[in-house]
Amino acid sequence: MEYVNPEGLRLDGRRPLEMRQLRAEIGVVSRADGSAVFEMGNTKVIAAVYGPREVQNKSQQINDQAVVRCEYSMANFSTGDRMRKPKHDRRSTEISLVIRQTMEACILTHLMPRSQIDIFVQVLQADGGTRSACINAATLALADAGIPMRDLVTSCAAGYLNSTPLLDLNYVEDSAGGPDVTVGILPKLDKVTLLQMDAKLPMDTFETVMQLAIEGCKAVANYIRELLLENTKQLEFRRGV
Amino acid sequence: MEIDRGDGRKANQLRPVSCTRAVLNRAHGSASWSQGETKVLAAVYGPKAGTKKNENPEKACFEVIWKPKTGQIGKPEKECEMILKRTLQSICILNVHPNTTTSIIIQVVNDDGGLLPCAINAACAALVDAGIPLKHLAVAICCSLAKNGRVLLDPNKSEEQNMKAFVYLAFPNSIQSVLPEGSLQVEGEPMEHGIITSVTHGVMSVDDYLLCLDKGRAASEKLSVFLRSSLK
Amino acid sequence: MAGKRGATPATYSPSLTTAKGKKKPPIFTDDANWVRSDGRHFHQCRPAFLRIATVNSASGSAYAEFGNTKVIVSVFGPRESKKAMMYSDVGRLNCNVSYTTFATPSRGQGSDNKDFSSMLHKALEGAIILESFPKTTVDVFALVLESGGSDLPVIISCASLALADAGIMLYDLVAAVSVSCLGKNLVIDPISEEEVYQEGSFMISCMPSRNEVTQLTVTGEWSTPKISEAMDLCLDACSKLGNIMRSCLKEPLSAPEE
Amino acid sequence: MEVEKELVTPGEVLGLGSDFKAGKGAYFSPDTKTIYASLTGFRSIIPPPIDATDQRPTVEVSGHKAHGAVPEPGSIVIARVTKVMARMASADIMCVGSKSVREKFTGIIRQQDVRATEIDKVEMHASFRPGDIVRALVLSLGDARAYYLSTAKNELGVVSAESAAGGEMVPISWTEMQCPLTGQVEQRKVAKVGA
Amino acid sequence: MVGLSVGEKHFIKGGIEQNLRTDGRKRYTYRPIYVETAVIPQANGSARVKFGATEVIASVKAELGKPSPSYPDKGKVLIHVDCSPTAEPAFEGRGGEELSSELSVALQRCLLGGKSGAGAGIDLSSLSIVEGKICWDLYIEGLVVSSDGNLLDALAAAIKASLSNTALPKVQVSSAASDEQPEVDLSDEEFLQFDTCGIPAIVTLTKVGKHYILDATSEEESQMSSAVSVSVNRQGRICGLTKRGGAGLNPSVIHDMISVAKHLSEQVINKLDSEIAAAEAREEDVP
Amino acid sequence: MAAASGSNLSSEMEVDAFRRLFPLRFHERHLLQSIRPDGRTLGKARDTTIALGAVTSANGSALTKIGCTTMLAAIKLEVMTPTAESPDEGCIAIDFHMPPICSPIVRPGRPAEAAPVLAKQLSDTITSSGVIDLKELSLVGGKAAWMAYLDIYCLDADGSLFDAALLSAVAAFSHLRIPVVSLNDEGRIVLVSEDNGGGKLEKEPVNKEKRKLKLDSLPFSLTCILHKNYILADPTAEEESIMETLVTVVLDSSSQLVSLYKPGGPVPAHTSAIQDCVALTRQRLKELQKILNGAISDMEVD
Repeated sequence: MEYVNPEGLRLDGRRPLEMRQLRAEIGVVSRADGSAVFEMGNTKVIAAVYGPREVQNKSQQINDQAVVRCEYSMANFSTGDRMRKPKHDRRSTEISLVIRQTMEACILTHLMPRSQIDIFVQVLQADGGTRSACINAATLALADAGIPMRDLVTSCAAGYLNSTPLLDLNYVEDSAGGPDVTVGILPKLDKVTLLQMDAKLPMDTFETVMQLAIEGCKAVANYIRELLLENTKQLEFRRGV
Repeated sequence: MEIDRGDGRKANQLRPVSCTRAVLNRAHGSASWSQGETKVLAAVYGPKAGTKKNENPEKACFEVIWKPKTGQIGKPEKECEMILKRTLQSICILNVHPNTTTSIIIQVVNDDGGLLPCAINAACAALVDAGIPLKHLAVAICCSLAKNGRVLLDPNKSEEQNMKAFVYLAFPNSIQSVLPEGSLQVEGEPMEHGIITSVTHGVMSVDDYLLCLDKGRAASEKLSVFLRSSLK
Repeated sequence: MAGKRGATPATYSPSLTTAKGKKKPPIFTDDANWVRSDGRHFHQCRPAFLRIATVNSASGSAYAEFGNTKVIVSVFGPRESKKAMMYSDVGRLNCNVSYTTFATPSRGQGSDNKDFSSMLHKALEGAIILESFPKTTVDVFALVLESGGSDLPVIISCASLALADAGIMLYDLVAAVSVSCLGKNLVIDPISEEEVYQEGSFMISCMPSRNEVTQLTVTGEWSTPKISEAMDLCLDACSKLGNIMRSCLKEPLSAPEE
Repeated sequence: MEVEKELVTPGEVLGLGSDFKAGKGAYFSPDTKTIYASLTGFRSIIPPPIDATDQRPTVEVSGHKAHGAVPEPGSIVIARVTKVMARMASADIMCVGSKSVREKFTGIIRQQDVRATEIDKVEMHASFRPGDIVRALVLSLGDARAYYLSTAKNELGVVSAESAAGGEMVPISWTEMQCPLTGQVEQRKVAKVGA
Repeated sequence: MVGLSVGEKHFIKGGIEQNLRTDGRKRYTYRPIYVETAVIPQANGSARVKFGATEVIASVKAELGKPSPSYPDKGKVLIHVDCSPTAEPAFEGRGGEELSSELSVALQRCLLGGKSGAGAGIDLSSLSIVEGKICWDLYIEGLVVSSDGNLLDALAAAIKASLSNTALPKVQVSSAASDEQPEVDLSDEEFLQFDTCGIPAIVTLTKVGKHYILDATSEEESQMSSAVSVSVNRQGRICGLTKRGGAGLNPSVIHDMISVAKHLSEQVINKLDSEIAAAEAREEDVP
Repeated sequence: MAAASGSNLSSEMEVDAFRRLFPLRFHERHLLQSIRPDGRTLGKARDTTIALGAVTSANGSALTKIGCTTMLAAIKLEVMTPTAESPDEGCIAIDFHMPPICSPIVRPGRPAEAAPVLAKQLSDTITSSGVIDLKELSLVGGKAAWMAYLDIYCLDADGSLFDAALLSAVAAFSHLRIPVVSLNDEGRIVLVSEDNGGGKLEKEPVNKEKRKLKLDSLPFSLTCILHKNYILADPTAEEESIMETLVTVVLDSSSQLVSLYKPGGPVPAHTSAIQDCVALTRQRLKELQKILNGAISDMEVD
């Protein structure tokens, strides 16, 4: 299977270092405190944030900071095959945990003690890189909900096929069995908060692939920052200030 | 009339018994008990605070979890859990730690016949190791009935399967009582002749069952001597 | 010789020798004088056998037998709500319907009417004076012993009898009847064969003496006049069923206390 | 004066709202202005008390076993204490009035409801022990999990208790009970046994 | 659920009495309806419908399957609804299961007609390819993204829109004679479009106090005494009816509600068809 | 006796409240005069009735009531391909269900934990008692045999569930009728409907007429409670919950001991107690056989 043809184009016509088209929308779920849709190419994810609100079961309550809870679920029509997605299979529990830990690191939880923040992420269309799209959507939703954060968290994935590093893999490239490096960074503080890789990679190629993924995250960060500025301008305009 | 058993044992000769205590460091009490090839590991956690849903808060309550060697927990495991729980409840002093739960985990290491008696012995040893107050110890034995009416003690798996019937019995262990006139008399029968638990498999006549009872009692003397020496 | 412990082998039930590819059994022709397979004419319900206080360990219970449809309902409570429940100063109703494995001809079919529990809940909710037992819950559990057709209406009527037997305060009893539409004619209280070939179904549960409808479900294509015809047919069947239920409730009381 | 006994079932009309008042086992439906029965039993009419302003007789349904007893505010209950904590004791309500309940209800006695005098110096462990039988008054429906009980009257409190030695203790004062076997005195909030 | 103070409850009820609801609508006016088709590229047909703040997505997937023995000449249609926790925190984990199964059953009752499939909005026999051997199985999946009341009507509209957007590949049956599985090849150029004029629209009338309202928000739904959902098709025939809510209803009230629903359904069906046509048009110029 | 000194308290409390608060004392006062709260003597079992053929859609069914404890057993026959190592033997799958209607303790979500234990006990007892000869369930050696699904439902749980369940299973087996079947061309077993029994038959039916199962040693059981030196036969649920030592003796019609089941319990069972229990069971065996034969005879009549 030839993922990069001789002219250097990938299956879906992108350059190896080119990201899929980003599209995002804020405030799609009116009843949620904060919500956002994030699209990376065909992968489409919707995230909603409820909170900070009263803790449901007192046993989980922490009295000096907020409890962050997350649930990741996939729509039945999100992937090609139509198999019914049970809510709590191992994969979705693992991804919920990853998203929760990543977001918990960047939310200033000590400002909202004894409260609870719920992040719900629903995958509408899965075409590879769902984990990164979920984190970007969650960041946007948290920003829309006005929850204090150290910095935005943006995430992107990169791979290595036919001995060329590829940025932002789609489903076909993702399931090609090659290595898949998912990176999540705090762009302003320039810190890596999430790094996941499966399969084997020599150290130096890993360096380049990770660097490529970090570039991807920075590009996503710029897009998100512009979007938030645009959104705030509109809010200001609507308030007629 | 000598019956040659597969492994050359006599009719009422038990398989080699070994008991090691405190095998797990995280458990409050633990013991591994093996009779011949059948080996069971028992661990005791507790007494922990709080009682389960519809348990009586005035008495200590026991929870038994039976882990089979392979496969998930099915109906046979649930039955063994219930029998073990009732047996252990009858030998422990319940009103010392009210409103607490003690959980006993039984892990079957290998099953070569007489699994339930081996588990009961292992659980008793683990309870002693955990320092749970007990009225007396329980000693369990399996007696099987051959086609010709002879009683064979402590059969292994193959013997158990092609015997006419077999019965698992649990007795209180015999006590060297301080009182002069021998062990406690309860309406004319020595105390340790009362059966705590009896589960039979296969059809037998009533007199065969009584015969098994006497043979089992005799064997339980030997076992309780072994138990007392191993616990010192 | 112990019973099979592993997965029981795949089995199938030897069904009657039905000729292959028969379209629809001819008995459902559209002419008027056609008689149903069990001899009833269109607007005649099956004989109803009702008895209360059948389960001793329940606060209230009832047994209903409409032809081959046999149902037992027991009511527990009002008792403490589950811990997870929030405080509510109005009583709570909790319903559950389950089938026995031998209720339906083929073994597994019992599980495909999961929504009966929520339908039963909606049918009974309007008839119970919930304010009379604040903060507590009344549990209504139904077990279908044999499924002979129009199971849900029988469950609803039997459940309202069990509630009355348990001494729960009710606005009124609840009687339920269903009608199937086969070709042009409306067939009341259908048996399972008729239900399989119905073009539409109309199930209503109502409070007979207060003349109020608590639950109504219609499937298939109906014109408005046909709906009102079916509605009147069902309402008067419900009032007849209501009287049978009332006599069943009064019978143990009027007889000298045994 | 009892009208001849007539059996009614829930939903049957008992009378018009204008000439009857709805008693126990009956309810008044505002939109149809009639009184319906809500229980199965015998219809009985109670003449109005002479001095009452509203001269309408009350109609009620009686004779049929009402649903199992449910604790309501103001009813006297008998409960068994299960757990005693620093600020409250939890108990399982066994009987409401004289009728036993089919399944237990949970009640709690808060520190401030144990006795009427100097309520903040109440020592819970000196008032109740797990296993005691207590007669108490239902203060309110309480919260989602338990009813709020009170033993703040003389005839409320521990009615029967078992001593450490297992004997049935005898009350000797309103704060002490003595074990007949060992003579040991234990502290309890004792209920004054009625004359 | 929605925590409403007593004052708010009176405000809502009073508003409905005077035919002026909290958001300014009359009793029988809909919230702004927005339809977008082909939102899920991988599905055969999909649509996203917004009724004011309520937003649902429906997708249709067609697969080849074997018809059921009792109805050899008909295809199969399965409807399943899922409530995403994004709509409400209570739908987290297993919370949303009860509501989604209730919605699935109500939709099946209103769109698929009786067990024999007669009078169904979707003509099942048009799904059959080789009688008794192969037919189309339509898997219709609904997802509630944001819930602000009136979910059933929104889902029905979304299903109607997604079916009109569905494209079933043309089917040639190559070896027709042989008895077992005949091979079938799907051409991926020309598609046969689905005729959706027969599909009914669901109109839910929510009774609050004495009056009924249309397209109720979740606050208004929390005040409802009962609600009747009537599914009416273009010819004005009733294809399904479900009464929800606890309180009893007088039969005459039900007849009145059915006639009102019938009268309103024409207005709704036309509005929906125009929205779907607009969405299809929008879809053409932005591929 | 401790109860006497507490009399000032219990005298003014109603019997019903006293029974709920001090159940053990309440029962022991009755045992002093060797009667039980429901008026029975210690060794007497509750009145038992058996109704055969309660479920029309099953091949064999029975409804049994011992006092208030009610059990409904139904057997459905399905065709299976027998296993390689026992080609000419059918098979029995026994399952015991406690639906939420039978007792307040069972909730729809959480099944009672006694149900799997009883199911295992029942299948052990029925298979080891040899009441059914599996060879009778064979149809076509190696190719087809009967699989008997025996499902027992507890409709009302008021003590000694095992006795009522075993009695209903035995009654269901004695009511079982194996239908007339034949092998059709595709190798599937299909029912031959009675009316066209004589009509054209592609295959001659495998077994001629609707035959009964040959049942030899029928097992019957009695559960007793050991409390101090009393033996209470056929306990109710309340007695079982207070005095926890249960002994279940199962004898078959040729009075062989099928099973003696004593799962622990505070009171140890001495040999004399065991013999008394076996004697009570023998006497109970005769009663149950009479009731079962009565039920079978009046079923043959109608």
